[in-house]
Amino acid sequence: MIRFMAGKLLEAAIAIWGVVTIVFFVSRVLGDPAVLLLPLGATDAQLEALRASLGLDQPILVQYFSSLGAMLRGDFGISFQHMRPALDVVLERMPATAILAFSALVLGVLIGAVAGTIAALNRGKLAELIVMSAALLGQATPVFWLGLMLILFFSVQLGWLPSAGSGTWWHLILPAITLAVFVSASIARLLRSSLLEILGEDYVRTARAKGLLPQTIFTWHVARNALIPVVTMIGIIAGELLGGSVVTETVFGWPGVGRLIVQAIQNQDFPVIQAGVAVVAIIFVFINLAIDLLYGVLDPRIRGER
Amino acid sequence: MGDFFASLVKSRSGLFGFVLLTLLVLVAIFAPLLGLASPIRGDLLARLSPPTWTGPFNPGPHPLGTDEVGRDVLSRIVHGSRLTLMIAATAVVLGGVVGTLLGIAAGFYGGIVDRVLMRLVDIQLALPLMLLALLVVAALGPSFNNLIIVLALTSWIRYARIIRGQVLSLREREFVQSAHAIGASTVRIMLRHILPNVLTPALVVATLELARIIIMDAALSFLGLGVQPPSPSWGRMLADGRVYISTAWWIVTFPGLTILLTVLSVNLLGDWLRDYFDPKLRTSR
Amino acid sequence: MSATTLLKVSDLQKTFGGKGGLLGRGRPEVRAVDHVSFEVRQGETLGLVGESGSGKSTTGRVLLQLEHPTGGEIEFEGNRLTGLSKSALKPFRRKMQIIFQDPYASLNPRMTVGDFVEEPMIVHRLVGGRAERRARVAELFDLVGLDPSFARRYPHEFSGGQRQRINIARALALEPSFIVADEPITALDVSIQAQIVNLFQDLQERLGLTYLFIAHDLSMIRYLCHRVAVMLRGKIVEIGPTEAIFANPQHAYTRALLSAIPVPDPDVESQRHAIAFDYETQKSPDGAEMRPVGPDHYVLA
Amino acid sequence: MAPLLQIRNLTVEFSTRAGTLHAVNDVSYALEAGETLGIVGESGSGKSVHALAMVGLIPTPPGRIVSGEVLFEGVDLLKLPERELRDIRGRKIGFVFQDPMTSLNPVLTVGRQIMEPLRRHLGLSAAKARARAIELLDLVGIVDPARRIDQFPFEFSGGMRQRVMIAIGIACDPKLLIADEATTALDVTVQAQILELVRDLKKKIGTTVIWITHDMGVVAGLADTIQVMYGGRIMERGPVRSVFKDPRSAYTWGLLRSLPGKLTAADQRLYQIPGSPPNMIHPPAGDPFAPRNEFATERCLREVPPLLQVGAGAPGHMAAAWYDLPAALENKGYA
Amino acid sequence: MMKLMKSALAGTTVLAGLSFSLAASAADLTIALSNPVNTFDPHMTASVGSDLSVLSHIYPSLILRGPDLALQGNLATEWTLVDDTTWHFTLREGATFANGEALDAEAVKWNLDRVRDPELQARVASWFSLVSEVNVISPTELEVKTSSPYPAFADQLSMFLLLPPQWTEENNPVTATMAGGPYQVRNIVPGESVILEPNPEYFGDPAEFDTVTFQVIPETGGRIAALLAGDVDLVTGIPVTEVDRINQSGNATAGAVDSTRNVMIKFNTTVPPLDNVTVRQALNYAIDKEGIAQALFNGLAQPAQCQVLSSNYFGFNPDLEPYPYDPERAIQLLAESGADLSQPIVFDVPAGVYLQGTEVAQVVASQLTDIGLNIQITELEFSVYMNKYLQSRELAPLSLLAQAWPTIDADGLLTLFAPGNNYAYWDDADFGAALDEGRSSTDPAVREAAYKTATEVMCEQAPAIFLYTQPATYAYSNDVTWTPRGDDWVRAFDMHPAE
Repeated sequence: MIRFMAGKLLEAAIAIWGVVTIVFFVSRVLGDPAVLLLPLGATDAQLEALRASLGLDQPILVQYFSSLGAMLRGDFGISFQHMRPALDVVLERMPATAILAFSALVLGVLIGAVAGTIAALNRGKLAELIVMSAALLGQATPVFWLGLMLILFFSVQLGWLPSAGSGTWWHLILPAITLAVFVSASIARLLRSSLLEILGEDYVRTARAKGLLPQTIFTWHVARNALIPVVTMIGIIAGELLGGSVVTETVFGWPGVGRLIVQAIQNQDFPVIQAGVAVVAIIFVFINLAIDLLYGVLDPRIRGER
Repeated sequence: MGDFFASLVKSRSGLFGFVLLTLLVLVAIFAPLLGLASPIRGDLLARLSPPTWTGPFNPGPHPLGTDEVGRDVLSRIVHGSRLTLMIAATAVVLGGVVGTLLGIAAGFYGGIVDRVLMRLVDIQLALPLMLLALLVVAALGPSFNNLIIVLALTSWIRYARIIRGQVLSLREREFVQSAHAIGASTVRIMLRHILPNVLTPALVVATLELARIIIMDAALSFLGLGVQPPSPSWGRMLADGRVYISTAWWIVTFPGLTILLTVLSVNLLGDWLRDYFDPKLRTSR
Repeated sequence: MSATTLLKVSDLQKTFGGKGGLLGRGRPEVRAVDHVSFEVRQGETLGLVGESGSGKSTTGRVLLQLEHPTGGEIEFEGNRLTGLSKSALKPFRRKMQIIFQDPYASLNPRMTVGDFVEEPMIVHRLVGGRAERRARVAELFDLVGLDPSFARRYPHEFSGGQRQRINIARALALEPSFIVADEPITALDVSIQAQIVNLFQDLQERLGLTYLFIAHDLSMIRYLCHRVAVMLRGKIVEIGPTEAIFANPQHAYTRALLSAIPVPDPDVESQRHAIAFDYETQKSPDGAEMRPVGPDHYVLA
Repeated sequence: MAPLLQIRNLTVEFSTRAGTLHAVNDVSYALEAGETLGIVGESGSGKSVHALAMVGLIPTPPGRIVSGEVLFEGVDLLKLPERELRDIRGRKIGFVFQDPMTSLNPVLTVGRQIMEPLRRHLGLSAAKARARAIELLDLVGIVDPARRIDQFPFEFSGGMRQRVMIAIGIACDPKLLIADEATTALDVTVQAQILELVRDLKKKIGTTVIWITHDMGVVAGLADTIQVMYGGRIMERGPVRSVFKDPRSAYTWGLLRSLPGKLTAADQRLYQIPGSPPNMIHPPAGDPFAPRNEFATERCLREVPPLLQVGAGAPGHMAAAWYDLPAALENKGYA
Repeated sequence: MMKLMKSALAGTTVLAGLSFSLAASAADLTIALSNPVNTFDPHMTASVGSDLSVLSHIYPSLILRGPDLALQGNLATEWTLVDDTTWHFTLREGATFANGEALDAEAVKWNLDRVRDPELQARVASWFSLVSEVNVISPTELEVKTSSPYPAFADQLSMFLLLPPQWTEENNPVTATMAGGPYQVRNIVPGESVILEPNPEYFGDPAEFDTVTFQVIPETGGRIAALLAGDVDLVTGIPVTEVDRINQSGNATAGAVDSTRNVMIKFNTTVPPLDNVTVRQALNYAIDKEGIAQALFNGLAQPAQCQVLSSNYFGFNPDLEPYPYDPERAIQLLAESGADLSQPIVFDVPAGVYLQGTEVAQVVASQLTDIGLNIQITELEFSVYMNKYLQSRELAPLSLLAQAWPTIDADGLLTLFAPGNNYAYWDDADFGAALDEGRSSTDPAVREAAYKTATEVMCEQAPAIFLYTQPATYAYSNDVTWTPRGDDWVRAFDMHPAE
């Protein structure tokens, strides 16, 4: 078990290092933030001075290793744009991202679980067709379009919900729904196929041969096993929601990390790009580590192998 | 092959997807022959004209209206199908080839090759796709080719993971062992015995990826990183038209519907393919 | 029967798992083949029996270098096979072939069976042109009792017995002298098993083949094999002429195995009492060696 | 006294992509209480499907029971609503399936899986069910049952798992135990132990058993009655000794003859049944075995023979054959 | 690690503050911004549209630019040009920051010194690079000397916000604030909103709103929706098509005024074929500026008069006439030019930066295609564009560019085309000479004459296609009144609650 955890942690560390390294070098290709930081009409000398003060005049490998060393100490540098530690800038946006991702995930998984179950248990019937078509629609709808439509309907037409911002719980509803649509569509489809697969397993037949009640069979023999791939999927989706809900955050003016990183990319604010991506990667990696452990709970075979 | 079509006809949703997709591909191929207005050059005076059938006010022959620079929306959707399908198909093929080959290599050789690949997959998973796409487009500069590279980059792991799993089980299959036993070269084993047997799962992934990539193109366009104007792609049309969502609904609605139908048909076809190739649903003998 | 040794195995070992690399999961070491020595003689059928996990299939695979042995040596026609490179091994591949258990998994579903049978000839550049190879494929089909016109079909169109014939045809394409048959009839319908067993015997007579016939029960072995080796947990516990083994089993495990065969005769069955074997209490002591108990008959004691 | 189980004209089909698969065709037989019936047949013979179909365990669709009656203690199971059928399954009819690896739920402890039918059908409390489960494990020969009850299936060997399956099958003292290829996946020595266990249990609890297998040898030592199935039909049926000694169906005879007996010398060839098992999507028109039967008459190819009492055989020995096997054997020169 | 925890905790407390309440009253004002406030240090940002607009509520300046774009006093009551290089300021008496710190000449000097301190690398330092000396005469009198004439100094000061010196020494102005302007910070949600409340210590007119919220809504559609839904009171930068719709809704007033931002297709005259003046002129003939202004902007954009200045700039040349739309002439000129036009001409367009920029670019490209050119549009991130422009110095032959100079003075915008300027990509000695002449004096008449010459040269030599003045579009709710303005400032103290 300790060996297993150590291996997993090492894998996690490699993943985070890889992410940080890729982002470092790709973002350095973007160019030079100095031209964006100074007002129109700045002279070359002024640009040079700024570059030097930001440490951008160093050879790229020197920059890489010094920033890698600093990152190990939790120091991602001072944001070029915000003028304060990049990590602070990222962390103060994290709660907003976390709460949106969490709500969307919970909502999406709940809806997806119900829909996927209905579809699987009604194979070949109208209910399956309806649910699966809805899931397909959910996956075929561009997020920004859905978001704008929700705003137009619920905010402008009905005036029920606020259109932008994150001030109150009301603000959470529309962006969470927008993201949940996609999440639930993925979950519903995966759960359906997973359930269908499990329904064909021999041990489900055994359970039926034991004369167990359908609800018992479903809960303990089918759902319990069908959950395992769904849990993996949730881990991946959680990662996408953490850093990838840029579009939703933009449409709803939600102050999340995704949009922060996008802005940092647009402004070439390297420290913030670096810190943002690293934080997202770390959280993702740890979520998946937790999921690996959860596997052991769900599936005793894995526990046995450790 | 006969069995394939017979089964396709029996599955109504699969047939629906197949027919629709075929139709789309045909439209894409023959787009220039359909005699539509130019998708590139607009009539500024006819800017934002509503679809012909919505009222008497529309002067021009624009069945689905015109866009923000006065171009025929129908023509743009039709011509957009070429670009959209080309981007999606190329990205799917590129991601598919890379992912499949890496998946085969990892599954076949195992050991260090496999571990390196799995770590790469970890890295890619930990890096949100949208941010990666943004970074890469921003770094490489936007162009048709770079767009495809980015989309393929976001796509390859899905193939690699599934193919790797397939190869892991194929590798132990007896016909592969038998190929080793006759002294067949590694290349031969991969090309003749492994590859043909992972094409089906790869194809199923490809259909799902095609749909995802079309949507992704829209999202990238939303962030200003899509296809270069004035070339029409559906995602780009949708993204550019979004400001007019309440004043000129047709600019977004029609490309949106087209995307929806395409994704729907590709998904239906993909689902059907998966069922068709699922050994559990197939009767043996 | 000629007594020339075709294949000689000395102190063969194969272990799985055990080493945990930097990122590898440490798994307990499994000794699939544990210091095994035996020989296969020209023209004979040597039966290798044992329960699942006894290492009998692994032994077969290691013989053909499909798995690399952890230790020990294999000599074929006086040549050492162990440690040879892939290319150095290639000439021997012609002479040694393997037939697997599962007739469904052993054919490539995406290849016509004709192509599948032809493949070894292409790999070894055996027969000149394509037409010649095709003619040879037809010959092979004939030899195993299949209609040569089936060559263009795909595996899913064939029944289990036919598939096993195709596998045999492929193995024969290289005109090998030695064939490892790894449970070749276990997965077949009962009514088909005799067909395949007969085919094995016919081919042995006509082509002078030598077989290592791997099985988990002794009923077919007795009929088919000249000599039998009994494997238990990676070790050969008894080896000897078939009749000697059946008439005079020496090892407790062999006796248990023999007593466990269900006999299709109600009178015999109703009298029968299976002999139990408990590995933990009856296993051979650590320093055990093969001891002769009769002519050509050895037991681990 | 009426038989425990009476099956009449059971016909089961499956819809497949290639067409309708005729899995079970017009099968009728009766089973007395306390009897052990061995059903022998190869894959696709309909032996497993008919057993699953009678208690509603085949997936529908694609499966479909076309016609027939299954009277169990006088009640037609096929007419019972699923709700009532559930009360019979596991309570009055127990099952043991082929592959103990896949037939046990990998994520639940074996104890829980044994306790499930006890709690469901007998309404036992958790503690009582547990105590009974330990008893059952002990009964099927698992050492240290109180500890092993909390283990998961993957912690058991194949033979031990099959013992667990049997414990589940007999948990509620069923009237009928159906074992479907229960020893096929096991090693011969383990198979022998399981067979011994079943013989033992029969003595102890006297359950009626249907033992489905493809191995003639297994049936020989276990069953009172043997029933040979082929192509979805019963080819022959009767007291074990009578059928083994005096088979009247060419298929039964062929099977027995093709096995390597003591007497078959190494230089002699085994008898081999020619051809391949029938394609049940397009089954032969007459006797399903006719195309492979060297004794088949014209009529065999055209018309399905009825299952009739064999004139000279033991009571209850029935065969479906238009030909007279002993005479045909003599004609062809088989001893 | 400790820091990490602290930041995370700070974030959670923000979340804990979430509640289900939607407060809105007449005296509450919400202004939509498209970009978040990144830093609260007014010397570390030059972004008027977001950072400086918000900060101008918190920190005072010497001089303000009113909605009419004229300068008016704030802390300074009077400012005079003593000679060409000496400015004299008179300040209000008794003004203080909220913490009681004096807002006097010392404080102003401290601020001017701070921004020019090379250690600090203040982002706006370049605005004051000509300042050579700051002398405090008395608490209310200040003298500033410049190294050369700097006629736009007063205009530049309208963007210069004043920090409390002593407080700044003790606090980090990047995150903390200490009000000296009409409002003070009540709450900040990073990346989303800044909520202000009146500063009771403000020296000027008292604030009219109980709260002022700056709400970030990046998406244009979202901003309009928020206005129509009544969630915000003022939005800017909306597409012109929305103007009528919003007016029809009855809930808000929408419109446009000329901005100070002038849209052009900038040429890279250092590469062929645009090194050829005939080609450049031909391109100017090829574009229907009037048509674009009418069709794409519903007439709300003012076609450019053959210069990069709009009429609100000092130095605007009213006598210049735009190149007429004459594709025939353009084709003819191209033929005469002798330039090799066989290669595709790359046209860079920064994505999502300019109002309807993509649309304009497509129309321009289409009209250039009409005269036989092979135009290839590349949309790129603004940052990437700027790097091409200034860092790698590989500006595309054509690029869509809109420039504004915050002091609304010809000198600034025209200097961007001056010979040797890194923004220019054009080298014309006559133009340079005219600019030098303008810069050598503070006499408006002399300067005006110089810029007249300069714009004439520029029109003739055509280093760009002069398109139009970008309209400053806006919409505000019926709950407030506001005087629309052409520059980027959005300020609550320009607004009043509606009657």
